[in-house]
Amino acid sequence: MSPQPRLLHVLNILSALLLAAGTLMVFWYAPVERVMGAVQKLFYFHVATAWVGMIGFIIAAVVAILYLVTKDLKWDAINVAAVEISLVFFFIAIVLGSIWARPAWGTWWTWEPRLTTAAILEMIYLAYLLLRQGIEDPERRARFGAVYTIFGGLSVPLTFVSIRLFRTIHPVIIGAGGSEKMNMTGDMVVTMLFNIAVFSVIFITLFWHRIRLGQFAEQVERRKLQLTH
Amino acid sequence: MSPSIEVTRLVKRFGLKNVLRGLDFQVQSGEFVALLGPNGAGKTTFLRILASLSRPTLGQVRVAGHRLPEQSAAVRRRLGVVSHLPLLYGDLTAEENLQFYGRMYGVPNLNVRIQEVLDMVGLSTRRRDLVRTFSRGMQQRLAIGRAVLHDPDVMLFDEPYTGLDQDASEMLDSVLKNVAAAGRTVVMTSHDLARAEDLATRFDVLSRGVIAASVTRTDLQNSNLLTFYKQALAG
Amino acid sequence: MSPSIEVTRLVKRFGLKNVLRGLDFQVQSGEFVALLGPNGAGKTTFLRILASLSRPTLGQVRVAGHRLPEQSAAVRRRLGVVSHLPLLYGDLTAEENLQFYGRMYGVPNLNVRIQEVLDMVGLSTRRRDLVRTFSRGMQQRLAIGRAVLHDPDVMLFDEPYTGLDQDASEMLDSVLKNVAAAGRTVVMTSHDLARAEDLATRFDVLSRGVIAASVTRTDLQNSNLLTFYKQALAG
Amino acid sequence: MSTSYLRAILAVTWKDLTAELRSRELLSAMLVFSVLVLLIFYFALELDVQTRSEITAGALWVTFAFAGTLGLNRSMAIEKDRGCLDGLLLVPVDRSAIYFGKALSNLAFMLAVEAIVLPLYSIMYNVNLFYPGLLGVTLLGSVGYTAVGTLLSAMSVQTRTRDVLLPILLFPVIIPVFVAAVKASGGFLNGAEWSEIIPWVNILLVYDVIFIAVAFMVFDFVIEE
Amino acid sequence: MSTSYLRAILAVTWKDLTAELRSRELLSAMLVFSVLVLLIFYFALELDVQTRSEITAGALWVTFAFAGTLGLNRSMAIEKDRGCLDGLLLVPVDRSAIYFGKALSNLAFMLAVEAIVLPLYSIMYNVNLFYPGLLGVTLLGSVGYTAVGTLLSAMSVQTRTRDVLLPILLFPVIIPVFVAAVKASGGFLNGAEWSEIIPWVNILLVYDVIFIAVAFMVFDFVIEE
Ligand code: HEM
Ligand SMILES: Nc1ncnc2c1ncn2[C@@H]1O[C@H](COP(=O)(O)OP(=O)(O)OP(=O)(O)O)[C@@H](O)[C@H]1O
Ligand SMILES: Nc1ncnc2c1ncn2[C@@H]1O[C@H](COP(=O)(O)OP(=O)(O)OP(=O)(O)O)[C@@H](O)[C@H]1O
Ligand SMILES: [Mg+2]
Ligand SMILES: [Mg+2]
Repeated sequence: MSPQPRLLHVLNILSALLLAAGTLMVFWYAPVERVMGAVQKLFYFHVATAWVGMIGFIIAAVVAILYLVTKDLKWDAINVAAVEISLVFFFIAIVLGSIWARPAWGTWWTWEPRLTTAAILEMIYLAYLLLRQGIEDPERRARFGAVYTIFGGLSVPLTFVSIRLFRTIHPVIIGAGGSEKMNMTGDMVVTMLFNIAVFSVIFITLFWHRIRLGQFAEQVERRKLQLTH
Repeated sequence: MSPSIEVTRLVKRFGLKNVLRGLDFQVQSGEFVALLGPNGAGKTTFLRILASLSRPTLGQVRVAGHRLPEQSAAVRRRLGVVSHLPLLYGDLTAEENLQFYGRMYGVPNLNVRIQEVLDMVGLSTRRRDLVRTFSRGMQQRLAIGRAVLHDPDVMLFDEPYTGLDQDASEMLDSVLKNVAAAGRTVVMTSHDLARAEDLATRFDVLSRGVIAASVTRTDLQNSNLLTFYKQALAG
Repeated sequence: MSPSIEVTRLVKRFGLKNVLRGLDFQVQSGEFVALLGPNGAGKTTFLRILASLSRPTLGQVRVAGHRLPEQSAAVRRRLGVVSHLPLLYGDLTAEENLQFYGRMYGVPNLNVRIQEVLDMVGLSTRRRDLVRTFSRGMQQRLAIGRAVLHDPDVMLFDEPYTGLDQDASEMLDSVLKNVAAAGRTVVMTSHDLARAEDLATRFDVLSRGVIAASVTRTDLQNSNLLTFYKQALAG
Repeated sequence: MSTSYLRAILAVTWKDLTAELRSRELLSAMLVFSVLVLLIFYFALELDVQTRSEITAGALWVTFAFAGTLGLNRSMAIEKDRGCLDGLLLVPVDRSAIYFGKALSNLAFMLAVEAIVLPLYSIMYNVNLFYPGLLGVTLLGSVGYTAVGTLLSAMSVQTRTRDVLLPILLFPVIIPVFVAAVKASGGFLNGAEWSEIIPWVNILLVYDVIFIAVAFMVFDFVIEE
Repeated sequence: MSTSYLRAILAVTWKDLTAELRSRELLSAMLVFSVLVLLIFYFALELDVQTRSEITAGALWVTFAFAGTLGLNRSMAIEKDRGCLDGLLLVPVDRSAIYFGKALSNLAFMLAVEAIVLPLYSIMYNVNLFYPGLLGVTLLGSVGYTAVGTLLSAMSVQTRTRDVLLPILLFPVIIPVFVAAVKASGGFLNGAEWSEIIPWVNILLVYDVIFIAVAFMVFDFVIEE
């Protein structure tokens, strides 16, 4: 098995440092928000994880097209890696949002279009995992997975558009607490952008690790094959 | 003339299991190859790859001059396939099944041809019955009719005699002899060595993922197929 | 001793179609009957009625001394059946399938027996593989193993040689010879007259819904089964 | 009950659980499906918070009913696959043992799904669902549902339209159980008087007993050709 | 489009319609099922007249969605039955012809069901549903639904969990069509302004076009082994 490339080492360390820096920034640099107080700090992580999650889903759709064109299983490995990591990040975003929603709106979950859309997105990619689980032939698994991620990728932006319309026609009044629009100060914007960057780097690092993991699994299979025959 | 089927170092893997391990195989047009081998040897797997129904894990496959799986559309037009399942719609009648496939293959003079085929497989009187009420042998007869409906050049027949009675077997014997005589290519699997010996011009034994032995009818002349087969498996 | 199987004026109708038309049939214990007949004659239909899987439209059926369909529970304990389908769970392994059926039949010393059966059908090395990954012949082998697992007295085997290779066929030959020698009753359908001639003690031809002809091996002695069969169909 | 009868029941249940635990396909499918049904309801019915709390019980039971059909269908499809149903018919045990074995594994799947959907719903709709009474009703309702469902799925799988027939047979028959379960659950959720709830619970109990008894008696006819 | 391409499409549709017209099993099953879903809703949600009229569109579309899944599943199960899918794969026509053929027959079944459910609902709940706009929206929604549904059912039928996978794959992806159809239908029913309805109709149109185009492009990959 090939050792970790140097760049990946660098990324590992960089991710750790950046995460520390981002966290410090959230707690020491960004001001405490007036209305919501300290919980608002979750916001930076919430937005950052949601952001990279979405990017990952888009990457998955792009890679899916590449797979269908080239039929190279390498792209399939990347496709799974992207979906799995994004699924986790997106789940974290939902959980963080949930934790935040508890004090902000007085409820863990409310049927607000954006949240619902987020939930549907998770479902699409859970369905993707179930689909793959039901197919044995790796080549067909890859093909079906790719086709489905393309539909997922189509569904995502348009879901957002339709949700916008949803809101303009039927404004949804959010639960008990009500929410005033946050006033983002410049410090906050900087912190937010920085954290988005941080999580993007973390995403890339994990992505790379996950792809390598897939390659190792493949190698292990090949070794086993040589042993059994 | 290029060979009708040409397979080089074909590997097929299911999960961890290598079923075909670098198999080489060539058939010229007009040859009738009996593909022999024990249960689980990979005969069906191999025929499915030739029929473009399954993809090779590694290796080159050319059928009727076209590469698989890339040019499968061109290959399919010239193929006739009998598989372990009859590939028929249970809720349609015998006639409707042939009509459907005939349209899909663009068979000219379809109704005449359907009549011919139904007569051949001995199902004319049952043409209006739903296929799901057919007995096993009747379904197999119709499956053979379906496979030859469009008069294919290359026939891939996986245990085609399964469930056929005496009459139907004789019918299939004569069909296979005729097509081979007409310069078509036939690859047929069978566990019935006597029948294979009777029909084929070449005998290939698939074992341990490769063609373990191959002999033409002329070379076999003064020997016996069963002995040859057992030797091939042993060696 | 009463006959092991006794069928009087059996009629089976599907919708408007009379498949069995007043069939009479008797088998003594220890007899090995080969049930012959063209495709669609009704052999499978008949065996399914004997196996209590299908109800007669009219007529009396007794198997192992019990009336069908009323006393089917008592009959089933003594039956071993091989049908056109393998009757196996694709999502369980070979071993788990036998375990399940063994428990249902209350087979004593189950694990020992399973080992025996797996050895017999030559699937010991594949015992931990899921049945849905098995080739056709491997599924048929296991189906035979399932049918004999509980050491039944009456065996109803519908084309049991389907898909079996040389080894497996020889294995089944010896199984069938042994059970018949041990005084068990066997009714087997087959289109392979040579094999039937080799094994059975009696040959019955099912045609046009009745047993059109029946002959014991001793009576057949100086004639040929194929001629007998063709005459039975013609007459 | 003889030991061989019990052994047969357990063998059937065990076989289903073995196959399912190996792949966990059915459970995960039922779960994802349940969540989807809840989401679809949201978009279709756009219920505001107030109506929503009133229909919690209804929404939950519709979800269980649909997810349950999915599970029943699949569990019987497995029996039909390679002719296994014939294999079961050939086995010399009382057919009711097969029925109880299948019903047990179906119940296990259904309860497993409910054990995850309830807390999820509780979070998503911000309602507390952890009343022992509610859990009891859920159990009773599920028992009635699988009792009839197992029987009817054994019937539907033997017809030509097996893919579509089950819900059509099941839903009308199950309505009494369904209504009683919705009412009783709603009662517990809205803190109704015990005296208001008890009739519904009684109906559930009576139906469970009747359904199990009848299914036990007629299963023979259903599964035999 | 060449004539052989067209002929192949029609051959596929024709085959499905022949089988169905002979038995009328699928259509009647879908219909009964639709009615049952409506009844279940009635019992589960106990909607009073007012809320009911608000959710008419939603209830209708949930019904169509579930009945549609039933139809799609069955229509693909037929292909899998005696290995027919392999038979289709062996045929030398462009795979997209098979897709369009199946999609057409699926659409025909869905529209047939809607043509009966709409008047039925109209009678059962005493609402007038015969706005041309509403019918147009129903058509557009059904087209989008079958376009994606045919593709995904071709995928799900080739997996081990085929009995349960289709709704799980289909529902989350179809949500935009679903929401737009509910909104637009609701708009017509409540006599909303044209300007409020038009964005939803546009979404429907856009989706229909995109889904058909993408399905057309990727179907080859789905049906190929
Ligand atoms: C698609 C996924 C999501 C994205 C892209 C996202 C993004 C954002 C952004 C940009 C904000 C701050 C700006 C604003 O207030 O509008 C925000 C606020 C918030 N999000 Fe999310 N979010 C997502 C999902 C969720 C989920 C699933 C939850 C809860 C379960 C959630 C809970 C919240 C809460 C409580 C706030 C604060 C709202 C307030 O200020 O009152 N979010 N989100
Ligand atoms: N989907 C699959 N997954 C795993 N293994 C498989 C799969 N399909 C086939 N195999 C394995 O591949 C091997 C070859 O199977 P194949 O069906 O080609 O055999 P065969 O030569 O046709 O045998 P038979 O004479 O019994 O029909 C078997 O060992 C079988 O278990
Ligand atoms: N469900 C059914 N509905 C209508 N007809 C049926 C049904 N099942 C069988 N038949 C008819 O009954 C006759 C006998 O069928 P059966 O399967 O018993 O034949 P068989 O002797 O086993 O033939 P084979 O040798 O081909 O297996 C056939 O003509 C068949 O079409
Ligand atoms: Mg084979
Ligand atoms: Mg038969």
